[in-house]
Amino acid sequence: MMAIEGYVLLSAGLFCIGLFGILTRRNALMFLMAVELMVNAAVINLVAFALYHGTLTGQVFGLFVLGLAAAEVAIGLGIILVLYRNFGTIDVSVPTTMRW
Amino acid sequence: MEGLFTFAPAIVLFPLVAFAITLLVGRYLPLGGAIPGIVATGGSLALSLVMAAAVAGGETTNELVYTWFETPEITFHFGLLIDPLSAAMLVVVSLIAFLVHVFSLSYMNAEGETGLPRYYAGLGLFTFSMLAFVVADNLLMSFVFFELVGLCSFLLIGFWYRTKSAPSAAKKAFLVTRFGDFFFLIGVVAIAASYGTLSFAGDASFVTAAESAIDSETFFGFDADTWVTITGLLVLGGVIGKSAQFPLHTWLPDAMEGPTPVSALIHAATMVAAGVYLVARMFGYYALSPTALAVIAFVGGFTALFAATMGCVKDDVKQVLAYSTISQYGYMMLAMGVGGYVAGVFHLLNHAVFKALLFLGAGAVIIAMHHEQDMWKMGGLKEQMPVTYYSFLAGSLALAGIIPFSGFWSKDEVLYDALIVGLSEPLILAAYAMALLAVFFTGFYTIRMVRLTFHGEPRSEAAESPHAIGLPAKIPLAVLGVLALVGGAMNLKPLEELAGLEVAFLERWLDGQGVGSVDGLTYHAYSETVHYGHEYIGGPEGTVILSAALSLGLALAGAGLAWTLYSGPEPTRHTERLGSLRDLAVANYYQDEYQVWLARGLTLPLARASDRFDQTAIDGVVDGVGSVSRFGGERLRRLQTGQVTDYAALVILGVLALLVVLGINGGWFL
Amino acid sequence: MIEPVQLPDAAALGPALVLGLTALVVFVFDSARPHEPDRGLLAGTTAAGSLLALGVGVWYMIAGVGVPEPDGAGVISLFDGQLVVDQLALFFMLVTAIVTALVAIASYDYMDGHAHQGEYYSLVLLAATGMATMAAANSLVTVFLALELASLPSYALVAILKDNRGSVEAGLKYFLLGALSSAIFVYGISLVYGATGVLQLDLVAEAITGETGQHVLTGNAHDVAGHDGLLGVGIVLLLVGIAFKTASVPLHFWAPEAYEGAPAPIAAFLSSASKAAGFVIAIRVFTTAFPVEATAGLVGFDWSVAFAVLAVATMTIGNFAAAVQENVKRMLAYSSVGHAGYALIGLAGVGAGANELVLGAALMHLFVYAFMNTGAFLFVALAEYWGVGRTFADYNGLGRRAPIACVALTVFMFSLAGIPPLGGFLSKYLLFWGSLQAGMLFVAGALVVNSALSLYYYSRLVKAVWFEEPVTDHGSLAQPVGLYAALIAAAVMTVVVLPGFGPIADSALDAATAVLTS
Amino acid sequence: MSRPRLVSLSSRLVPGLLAIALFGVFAAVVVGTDFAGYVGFPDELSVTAEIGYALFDFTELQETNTESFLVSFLLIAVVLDAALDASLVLATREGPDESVRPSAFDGPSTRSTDDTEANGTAATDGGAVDGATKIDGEPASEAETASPTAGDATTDGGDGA
Repeated sequence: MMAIEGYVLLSAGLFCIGLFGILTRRNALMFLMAVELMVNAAVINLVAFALYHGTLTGQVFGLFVLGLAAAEVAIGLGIILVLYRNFGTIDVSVPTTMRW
Repeated sequence: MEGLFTFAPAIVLFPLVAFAITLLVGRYLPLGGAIPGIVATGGSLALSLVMAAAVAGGETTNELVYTWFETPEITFHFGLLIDPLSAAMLVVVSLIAFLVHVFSLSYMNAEGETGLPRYYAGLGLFTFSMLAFVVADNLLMSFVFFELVGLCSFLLIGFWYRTKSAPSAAKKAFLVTRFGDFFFLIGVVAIAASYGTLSFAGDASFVTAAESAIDSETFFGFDADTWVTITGLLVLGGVIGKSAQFPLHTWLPDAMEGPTPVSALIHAATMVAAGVYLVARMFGYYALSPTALAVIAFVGGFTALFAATMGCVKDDVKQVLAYSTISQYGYMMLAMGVGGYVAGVFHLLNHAVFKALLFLGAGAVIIAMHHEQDMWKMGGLKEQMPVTYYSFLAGSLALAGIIPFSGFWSKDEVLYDALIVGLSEPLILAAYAMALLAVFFTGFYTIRMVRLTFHGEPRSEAAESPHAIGLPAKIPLAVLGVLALVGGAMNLKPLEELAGLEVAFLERWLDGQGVGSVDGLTYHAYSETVHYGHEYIGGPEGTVILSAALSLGLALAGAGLAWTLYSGPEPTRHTERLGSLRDLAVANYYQDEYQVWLARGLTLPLARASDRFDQTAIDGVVDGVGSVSRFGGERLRRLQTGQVTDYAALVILGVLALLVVLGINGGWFL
Repeated sequence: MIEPVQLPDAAALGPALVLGLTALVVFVFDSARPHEPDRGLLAGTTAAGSLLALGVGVWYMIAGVGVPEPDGAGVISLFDGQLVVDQLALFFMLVTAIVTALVAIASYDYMDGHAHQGEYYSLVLLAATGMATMAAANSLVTVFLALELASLPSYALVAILKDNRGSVEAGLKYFLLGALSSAIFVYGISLVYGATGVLQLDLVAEAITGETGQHVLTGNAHDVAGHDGLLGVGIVLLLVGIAFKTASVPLHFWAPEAYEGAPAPIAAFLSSASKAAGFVIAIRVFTTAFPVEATAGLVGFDWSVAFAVLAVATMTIGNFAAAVQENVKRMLAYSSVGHAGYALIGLAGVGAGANELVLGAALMHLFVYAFMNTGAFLFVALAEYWGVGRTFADYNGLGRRAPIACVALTVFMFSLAGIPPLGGFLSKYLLFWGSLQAGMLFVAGALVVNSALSLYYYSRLVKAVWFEEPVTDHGSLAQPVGLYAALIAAAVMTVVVLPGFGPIADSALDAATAVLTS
Repeated sequence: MSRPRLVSLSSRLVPGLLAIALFGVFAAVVVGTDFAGYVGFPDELSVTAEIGYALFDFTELQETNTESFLVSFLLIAVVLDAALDASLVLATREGPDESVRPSAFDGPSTRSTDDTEANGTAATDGGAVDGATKIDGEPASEAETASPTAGDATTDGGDGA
């Protein structure tokens, strides 16, 4: 079994890969996926720490987080849909009518 | 609360009720909703007189009315403090508010103004706020109503919102006084935080707390006496804003955009008076700090001169009066600053009467002139409107400080008090000298105003056939005119000093001799706290005579100069008047030369310089503050690019910065 | 004394339960007639439900629920401590219920003609349920779930004018940043879990304070001090997640856009209730789970200092940016960022002396703010309803044609600016006084400077409606009953708060004291 | 579908450096933490059963000290309801006689994708950007969107007229 540091580093890496995606991609779907990566990084942590501490709290919470991630994606897709209907694109850098 | 004082809250509440009635159903009432206001202020006046009588009968009250909320450290409450000072002020404020309401029937109703319910509602709220401010028993309540007074003046100055200038004048008045009030607020909080109380009087007052703290405690790292000075000066910020003292006086001349009766109310009894009244109210606190007193005196003396010189070059009759207000409040501040508590309050009361008179008189002239305010377009109104003329003249002579009108007595007492202190304190002497010089200018601009307005030939069509003014305008003028003549009898201090007669009634009143008084709030108690020594030239009697002679002489000189300079049927403007003067004064050539030099060489440049300073430096600073914040805001808004990815990047940047700083601090990386 | 405690303990969640059940009722009404929604019935049910929740909350408060024994009925801990009903929880449930009621009443007119009536009201109610639950959440699990329950419907509500570009853009930005921040938040939770091994807030506190070298629940060997870095990063990430909900720097960017683009009642809802809920989480999580001194000893920094920095940054950025706006709604949005900065002072003061005073003052400010800010946004809703336009210039001269609404607006503006004697003055005054007492001179100074600046742009709007000449003549303006009722109710409350300040201050101070001493 | 853009790759990747830096911080913290070994679970433990007990607060049946999740279980049910409700509102297409524009703002709208001529301004819209240009997929040029004040002039009031 990998040492606990390994899992935490893995999840930190996953988190930052997700973040990298958010910062560099403009496609709304990619944004959504990148956020999912970040959330899943948290889940990896939770599960690993559950084993580390010998309580299942982290595991159960991880399940809840997965459920919530699904809910968030559902709404995200809805918003991206109306975005497409209005702007004809899902590039997040296009809607900038409001600023300053 | 017991006895007559049970009714005291009604003094305050009457105008509030009138405000509510006028606001809600004013449009259905006759006379544009004026009646509730007149009845309410009349009722307040009657009750104020009752209170004054009660105080004369030896009673006072200092009662808690309503507790806002309590914490273990401090209680915030509303309360009533009626002592000789607030009783006298109540009478004057309600009297003037009443007369202004009556006068408005002529000024507003008869002129067919629209929006009258809004106007009368504003007046009601204004009166309410001021009366509540007068009876406040603690500094927080004072602050709240002080602010409300400012808010009402904002609404009333901007009454004619359709014009371009009125809204901006209203906003300027509001913002400039608010600027001062921020210091006031900090002061209030600082006092609350350091003494745990905000009451003015009694054993639990912050004055008592400060007194006992001096020499024994420190607050926020300062000695107690330094702390008293700091907090006192912070509160003074509010006073300087509201009482239009240098450098926060710029709002007052602009405030002329409001209806003239409102100006009368603002200048005489409410807004501007609030500042000086606050100093008088917490005089015991200022008395503890020689530094704060010196600052008050110096600011007062300087403002008196500064504003008086500007009054000499204004053409708009209301502008002249506005600068005279600033200048007169300078005198009151000077009086307070030299420990002349009685003199300051005396001048406050007198000024309230004669300045209300002058503004209402100017209002009458403005109606007659079909809303023309330029004095150069007036002239010759003396014969056409005698009631106005004679009452206005009485007010002017009181303002100029000519014996025996009320202003002479109070101004003389201010200057006398300043002189005897100034002989040992150089800074005060400088303030005294400025105030003394201002007497000359006061005489000059006052008589110039009277001359141009009422004397000579009519210089416009409107002046030839003035509009008639109604009885509601004449009655207040007559009442106030009489008071301006006899008001000085309140405190004939020089006669007491010279002839030994017991005629300094106001001094005895404010000292609680034979009338009710609250411990620690008497002239005596204050005098014991103030650290000034007194010196005399030729003994007390000699100094009295010297001081009176100097101020009267200068006032007469200024008045005489203006009288001759602006004489004749067609007075000419300032400098190019030499020609028309010649035939009048060939024989007195040197006199002429001297007068013209005075006018051209001294008065005008000084006045112009003050004016320019006013227009550029002060307003420049005020505008500058605005542009700095706008510039900063412009910079900040550029961060908001509208790009959601940029936002994400900024978020992460923030997180990263926090993590790195805190992590290095906390040693997480090891 | 009334005895509500004979009911099952779960009834202590009354306000939240009532809100949730009302949402179900609205679902039922809507599914009965999906194509011809009865607007009045839906809005009425929503408002009635919120008012009922309000009533239940007030009743509990009077009955002493949440007041520690022996004075009151005691703090009620539910579901093994996952939820807790104390005064703080009740206080914020009241705020949520009030704002929801106002928003529901105003929406009756504002949303007239929108196809998704039933969904709209049910989403509002579900979000309100989430906010009320946030007030009671006592575990990082429930905090996170309640936060999501409040957020997810809000995203949809912002974008609910589906063919309106502004609304959709606002929804998109709000959603994307919200998703990002909740990812950060949950990652923070995972790190705190890693460091302490527990998620319930009081257990986390136990793990941090007790240096037993054992896991709090299992008793296995576990040295929290060795995990200081994880804990520190976790706390910072939690802070960031909370900053999103409260629209504080550096996560305020979404706020101007979301508030500007959202339907105005929703903007009111988000900027008042949702923000208040964010604050209750901030207060609960930080004061309960991370006791200042113990945490500082462990991770090397005092989080109250971090809040002080954020408070000053937030109020300054919010106010400066508001000063240069031309669009009224956007100005209000930035000003609401500024007010978040004022409320943050409450947490900044926790580390210092006189902390219950500062925190109590912040709670009072949030309470008063709920009225004045909701009212201000509802006026914008009214202006949008009239179709007069969105800039300051478009509001010129409205005072003459809609005087009552404009009086209400004036009350809101002056109260927001903190002018006595309105409610906003008192709460700001107490914040200022409290921060002086706590010795935070710099924060107090920033508060004064920012309030002074804020007067500039608030009075500008007042000047526009009363003193400026209208640019175009809009003819006569309608007086929609619902919007007017909500507006006037908010204005009356903003004024009435003044004499009624005693009880509010008492309960806020009690709540602050209770949460700080528990 | 991201449109191709003439933006140099390097400049688009610059913000990504932040993510890499953040990883650096995380890694430093993780390396600096003194982790112990796993506590782990008893061999005979049924994790599934244990999770079930946690979800329903059957604390007496639990073998590990897992926190209670009953209220979270209830709460997430509501959250999923809300999410379903919310995503349906967003995703459904309105029928021909339905509007998602409150009747107070009765201006033209960008009704769904087929309605490309419609003007995009509306009640709370940030600016008057020509709808047709956008839908052709042109990038938003600076000129179109740069001036929010200019956009402000076209108010909803203007639409309604």
